[in-house]
Amino acid sequence: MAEYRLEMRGVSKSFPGVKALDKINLKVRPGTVHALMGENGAGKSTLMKCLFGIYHMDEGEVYVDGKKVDINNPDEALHNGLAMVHQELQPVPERTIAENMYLGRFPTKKVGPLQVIDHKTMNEEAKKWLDNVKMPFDPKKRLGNLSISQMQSVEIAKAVSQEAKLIILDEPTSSLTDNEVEALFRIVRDLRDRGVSFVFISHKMAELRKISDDITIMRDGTYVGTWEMKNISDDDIVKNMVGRELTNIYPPLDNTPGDVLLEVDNFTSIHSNSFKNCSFKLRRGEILGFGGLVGAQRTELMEAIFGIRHTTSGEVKLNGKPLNIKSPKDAIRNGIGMITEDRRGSGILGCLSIADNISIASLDHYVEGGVKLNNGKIEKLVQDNIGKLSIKTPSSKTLIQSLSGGNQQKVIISRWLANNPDVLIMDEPTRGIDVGAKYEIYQIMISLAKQGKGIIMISSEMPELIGVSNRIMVMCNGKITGEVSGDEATQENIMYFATQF
Amino acid sequence: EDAAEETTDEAATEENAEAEDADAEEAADDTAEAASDVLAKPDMEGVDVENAKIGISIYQFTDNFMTLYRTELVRYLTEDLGFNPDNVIVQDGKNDQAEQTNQINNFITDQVDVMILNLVQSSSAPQVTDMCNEAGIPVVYINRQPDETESDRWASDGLKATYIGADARQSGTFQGEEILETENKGDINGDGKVSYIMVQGDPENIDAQYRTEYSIKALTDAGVEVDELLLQRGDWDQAKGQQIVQDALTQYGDDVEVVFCNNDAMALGALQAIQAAGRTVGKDIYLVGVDALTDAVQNIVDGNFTGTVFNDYFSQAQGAANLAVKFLKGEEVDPVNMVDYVKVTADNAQEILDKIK
Amino acid sequence: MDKTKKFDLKKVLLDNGIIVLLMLLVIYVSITEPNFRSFRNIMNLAINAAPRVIIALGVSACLITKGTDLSAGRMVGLSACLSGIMLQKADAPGKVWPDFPQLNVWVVLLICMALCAVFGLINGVVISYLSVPAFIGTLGMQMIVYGIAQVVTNNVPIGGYRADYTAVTQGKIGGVFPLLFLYLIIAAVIFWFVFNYTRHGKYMYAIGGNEVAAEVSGVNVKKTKIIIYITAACMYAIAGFLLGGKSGGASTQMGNGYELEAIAACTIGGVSVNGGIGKISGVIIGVAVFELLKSALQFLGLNPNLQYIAQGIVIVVAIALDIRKYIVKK
Amino acid sequence: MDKTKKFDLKKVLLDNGIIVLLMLLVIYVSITEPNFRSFRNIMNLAINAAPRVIIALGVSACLITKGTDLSAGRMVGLSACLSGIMLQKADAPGKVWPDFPQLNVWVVLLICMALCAVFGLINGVVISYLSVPAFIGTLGMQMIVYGIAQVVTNNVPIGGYRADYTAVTQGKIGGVFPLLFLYLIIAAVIFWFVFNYTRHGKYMYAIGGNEVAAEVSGVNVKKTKIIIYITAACMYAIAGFLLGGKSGGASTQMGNGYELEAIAACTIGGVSVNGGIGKISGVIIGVAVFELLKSALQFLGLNPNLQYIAQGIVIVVAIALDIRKYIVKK
Ligand SMILES: Nc1ncnc2c1ncn2[C@@H]1O[C@H](COP(=O)(O)OP(=O)(O)OP(=O)(O)O)[C@@H](O)[C@H]1O
Ligand SMILES: Nc1ncnc2c1ncn2[C@@H]1O[C@H](COP(=O)(O)OP(=O)(O)OP(=O)(O)O)[C@@H](O)[C@H]1O
Ligand SMILES: [Mg+2]
Ligand SMILES: [Mg+2]
Repeated sequence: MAEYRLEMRGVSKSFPGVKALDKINLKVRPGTVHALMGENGAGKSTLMKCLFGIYHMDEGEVYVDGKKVDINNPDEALHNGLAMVHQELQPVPERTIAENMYLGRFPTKKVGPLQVIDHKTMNEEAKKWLDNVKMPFDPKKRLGNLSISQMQSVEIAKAVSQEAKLIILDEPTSSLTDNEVEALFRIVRDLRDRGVSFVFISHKMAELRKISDDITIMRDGTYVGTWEMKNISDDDIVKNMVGRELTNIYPPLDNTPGDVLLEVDNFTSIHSNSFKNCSFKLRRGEILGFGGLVGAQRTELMEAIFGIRHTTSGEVKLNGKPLNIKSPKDAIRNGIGMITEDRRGSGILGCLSIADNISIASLDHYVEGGVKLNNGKIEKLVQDNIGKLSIKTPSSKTLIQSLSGGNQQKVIISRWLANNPDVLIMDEPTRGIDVGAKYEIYQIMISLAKQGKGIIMISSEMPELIGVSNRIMVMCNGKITGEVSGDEATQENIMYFATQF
Repeated sequence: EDAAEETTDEAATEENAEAEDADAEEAADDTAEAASDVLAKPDMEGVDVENAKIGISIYQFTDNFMTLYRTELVRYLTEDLGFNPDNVIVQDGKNDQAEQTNQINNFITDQVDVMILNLVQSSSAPQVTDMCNEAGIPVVYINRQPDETESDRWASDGLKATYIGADARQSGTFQGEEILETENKGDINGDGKVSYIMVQGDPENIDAQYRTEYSIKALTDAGVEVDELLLQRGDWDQAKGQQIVQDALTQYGDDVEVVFCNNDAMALGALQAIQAAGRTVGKDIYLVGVDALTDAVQNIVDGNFTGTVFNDYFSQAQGAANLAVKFLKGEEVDPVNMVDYVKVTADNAQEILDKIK
Repeated sequence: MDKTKKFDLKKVLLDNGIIVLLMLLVIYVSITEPNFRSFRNIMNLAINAAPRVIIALGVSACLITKGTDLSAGRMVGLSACLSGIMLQKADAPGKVWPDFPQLNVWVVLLICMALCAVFGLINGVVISYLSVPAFIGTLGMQMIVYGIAQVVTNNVPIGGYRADYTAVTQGKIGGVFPLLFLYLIIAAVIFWFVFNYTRHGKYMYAIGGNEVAAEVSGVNVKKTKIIIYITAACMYAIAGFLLGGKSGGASTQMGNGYELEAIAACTIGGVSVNGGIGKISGVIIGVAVFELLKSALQFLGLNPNLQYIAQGIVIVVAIALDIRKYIVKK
Repeated sequence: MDKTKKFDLKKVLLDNGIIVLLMLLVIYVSITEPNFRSFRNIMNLAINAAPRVIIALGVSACLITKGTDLSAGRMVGLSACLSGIMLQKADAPGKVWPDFPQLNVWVVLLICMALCAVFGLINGVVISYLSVPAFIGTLGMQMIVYGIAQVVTNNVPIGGYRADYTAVTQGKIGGVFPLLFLYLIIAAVIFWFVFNYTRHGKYMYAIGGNEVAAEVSGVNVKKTKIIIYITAACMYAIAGFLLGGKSGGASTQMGNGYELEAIAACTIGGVSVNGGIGKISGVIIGVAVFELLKSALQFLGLNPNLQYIAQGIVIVVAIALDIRKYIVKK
């Protein structure tokens, strides 16, 4: 048995204008979970995509169980015993859950001379693995009906069901809630004990502590080093990642909520299984957290307020005057902005430049003489934001789709900073964002609050919820079940309300 | 009124491309005796004009010549012969034989008493003839001619089918003769040969091929030396005609002595290009088309056009209707009936113009 | 897609709007024009639909993978001309290839299929390896194939077919059941099987649904696409062969524009031009809608100019109604 | 796209493959056929390109929003026929509307634009509000418009135009600079401004990039699309008006199939049929490629049948080369 399950030596990869990877090494021992950490844009996903044959590395060698392998496409990767959960979800919404799980390896049976798809086996197998990740869904169900987090879990089930020697998990937990994460960890441990190795990419220190044996840290596409988890402290990890000391994770929450800014009254969805009779108030200069389990319909509620979803009843008042919001345009005109949950689906304008992505929501401010846009001013705005959020990109003309996941998120945030609304709804704003950048985002939220804006933050990360909210509303299965003030908020009392079915 | 105006496009007589010239002459002979009885208005004794159903299918409605043809045909059937307009059904073959065959099937289902068919592909005639005769429905083919073996078969097997139309080769020949009739026989620059541009229609239509071939043949047969500078397909389209000739005049300049166009629409387009290039028809260039569009004939009167060829749709349409009546009356008919084209030059332009107006 | 359990007439009517609309038309015509519902006419419809369905089946696979195939019509034409040329009577007047051997009719079909398959292969390679948008790649192929058809036939219309060719294309089993309809059924069944019970079929849907997902799941996207375009081309070849025989003649213009009708028919039948969605039953319904409409309009004796307008309106209305089903109100 | 800093001849050649290819052809023809590079021929090209560019500009906007417009060609035809009918000489033999008043030529243009705008509006509404795929919606409109053109003209070709119509369409400034070319420039400049310096332009690109995201960012997607299809229709009207005058006559067949050429030209010019990408310069280059090719092939006196094949090949090759730029190297 070779010393390493996976060994990558001196891997380099550059994209037009970016050297994404520069002589990276990675050594994964058999039967271990190997954490891979680094800031947004450090090159983690790229490294894994090179390994998986999605990108071709410019230089470098890969050994699996000591044997040199040359992987040119995902198919070959799978045949070499590798499996991967991708950072960007890859669902086929129109097909069933089972078909998504067994895509590329459908079980077949012989009927006479013909190879026929064996639907029965496929569905049974799928069911088994879904139960395993605590996703008791009917595998014959259309995948598109699931929430992002549920799709995420399906992807995980798919990866582990491939009976691979090495499983790559690229930010698998980014949209999972705690109990789903627990389910995931149980499987990981269990497989690890059976000798399967994992590469685990995440920005959540606590998780990595719980699950991983070794850790490799990257910075700006370079290799920093590899440690045994038990031999390195959180501070050292962060220091090695960002290259500087980072004293604490949350900035001081020194904003002071004022009088009522936004009033949401008795919102009820047109769908019976969604949000009902939701009412709450948001104050000037307040950061209002929204907690709950996945499926709590927080997203739906907020999207309804923002004019994306339809309601049977409900009224919004801004500064006491009722608003009539039929579309996001109305909401924005009235000074409400929203960072949506699904970055790729409803966030980025893929084939457009970073500049266009940042300015799209605020072009009205840059019109001269009724028609002409002042592109100069717009470019300045863009540069400001790239600086302020330290977005890692060669230029403002770069296409957003070529940015790292985290940096894309930063661009979307810039879009709304540029639009400068009175109320900003942020649905999982720090999803897939590294510790350093998170800190910056929290700072932005707080400074916005200090300017007297109201901020609503949906988050499935308890600590974050507690760390940066002045007040927390908790939802469960469509209803607002409780309210906790920031200073007395604890995991326990939030959980209590989150489970009031 | 207006429908009776202009005509573009090919009057189509299809015969296979390797046809002998012999056919041409013989076809020309037919016309003589054809004209006599078929073109005379028959007496309608014993024809149930109230209830007789006539199924007509035109190969393509957008074909301007066939538009004039069918307008006259329907007018003559209903006004002059007194058939009930509700029983004269006209269909558009959409230039798709499969489509047209469906329509013919529907006619049979609909139990019409006689059909007047302008086939998309005359090569489908044998099948159509048999289909109709099985159903006991006689057929008058118009405009696109089934080949001899087929028409001979009608005579020999006593099938109730006939054809009336003009001979596309004649239209080509007349174009050539019109050039020969110019004082310098088309050789403007006196270099002993006629240098020309040929703007062809969609060659999928046999007329395009015949007009292209026989217009030149007329010259060579008369011992005139020719030089083809360029042959391009303008697909009967005026815009293409303009563009092709415009570019050709740029390329060959004064070398161009004659512009042959397979139809008037393209010739009218060519005229724009010729004038834009500062050339003068009749003086330093000749231009001929086919169809006798009023616009074209008007230009002949005004001296901007050397000539065109009139495809006499009046005679053809009336002849077709008369043949249909003969069938209804159970009379004998010749398998092939030919109608002559008419040359249109400065001499007779005005009189033709008055006729088609 | 979330259907309410309790029976809801209005919804049912709307969800099947096209069918309902059409049935009303059919009933109306059947009453005013008795011959319309005659057995003979129904058989006519089946015969007309056959080649259309075969073409649409080929196109549908392309649509499901977010592709399209604009070369369909011209390939039909080429195949019709070629099979015509090869199956002219020995004594056919103006035989295009006078001394071409009298091959078995099925051999001729295979030759046409093989030839078209080559063009299909080129389509597939251009689209998958050179990643040229299907729309443009196949548009180019459309021109190329048309050019070739003209060169081959020299623009002479082809006729005078051998009896065996006519027999296999116009024949009726027991004098009533058209062979063409039989071919339609066979083709449909095979496609239905491939779409639903083979890996190729599943891959096809996956590629349409999310190409990257298919790729990273180890599906050989390029290969799958190439197979799809080759199969499609073979279907066009068959359709052309049948169409030519059915019409008793062929010319380069045959099949011109059929690709658009096929795509429209597929879409009417619920095949999404955005890929990933589509059923064989839908394709057949789509074509049926078209053919019924055409024939009904003719029986009504509607002015052909107006027939274009009517058809256009029906297409739009039909799809507008159909789309409603797939839009989930948030 | 993102070019590497250091100059790399091979890359530059490949990235501009189409242009390079074409230049070679042009140079070759210019040598063998001196008149090809004559000032007059260049002006001819400009004249031929003008209506094509105007159509392509309209279509490009649709393409950029992931849409398309198959009704373009037929609208060109309708507009050509209508303006022709309204601008026939009072004494034109066989005037279609004998007692129609002699309107000012620009008024006639406006009438045609207004009419086409209505069809454009319908396209837009069908596509955005009924969410019918653009391909099908406009295909239906194609049939409808064609039918209308036939009803209006009764399939009679129109000719005998007034001098002022001929003047504004065939006239040359100072006897050398064609008015058509001037119109081309004006149209291109306006579109360039709209695409790059207006909200409408930015929104258009955003919709192409990600419709949902655009909606969520406050873009009025429906309105933007409708405006795009109306503008496009107006461009077709203008093109038809010019084309008819240029050719000195019109028939219902005029403009048939232009939409496909326009889409191909746009794609050659780098407008992505997947939306979000496209420049005015590209559109113009695309059309230029087409027109140059056609004219070059004619000058070479290539057999017309082969010209189709040649054009088809060029389209595919051109785009295959161009696409390379936009594929992110893996
Ligand atoms: N397809 C691409 N084209 C161009 N540049 C790319 C592409 N993919 C990644 N990059 C660049 O490579 C660098 C590394 O990106 P990568 O996605 O690997 O970062 P990451 O470590 O996964 O960050 P995150 O934690 O946000 O996912 C980034 O600067 C990114 O802009
Ligand atoms: N009980 C359920 N069964 C299946 N799907 C569900 C269920 N509840 C919700 N969903 C799906 O999950 C989504 C609702 O989850 P939603 O995103 O609102 O939860 P959330 O609390 O907002 O989670 P997040 O924090 O990720 O936004 C909906 O899209 C719905 O399709
Ligand atoms: Mg990543
Ligand atoms: Mg014609």
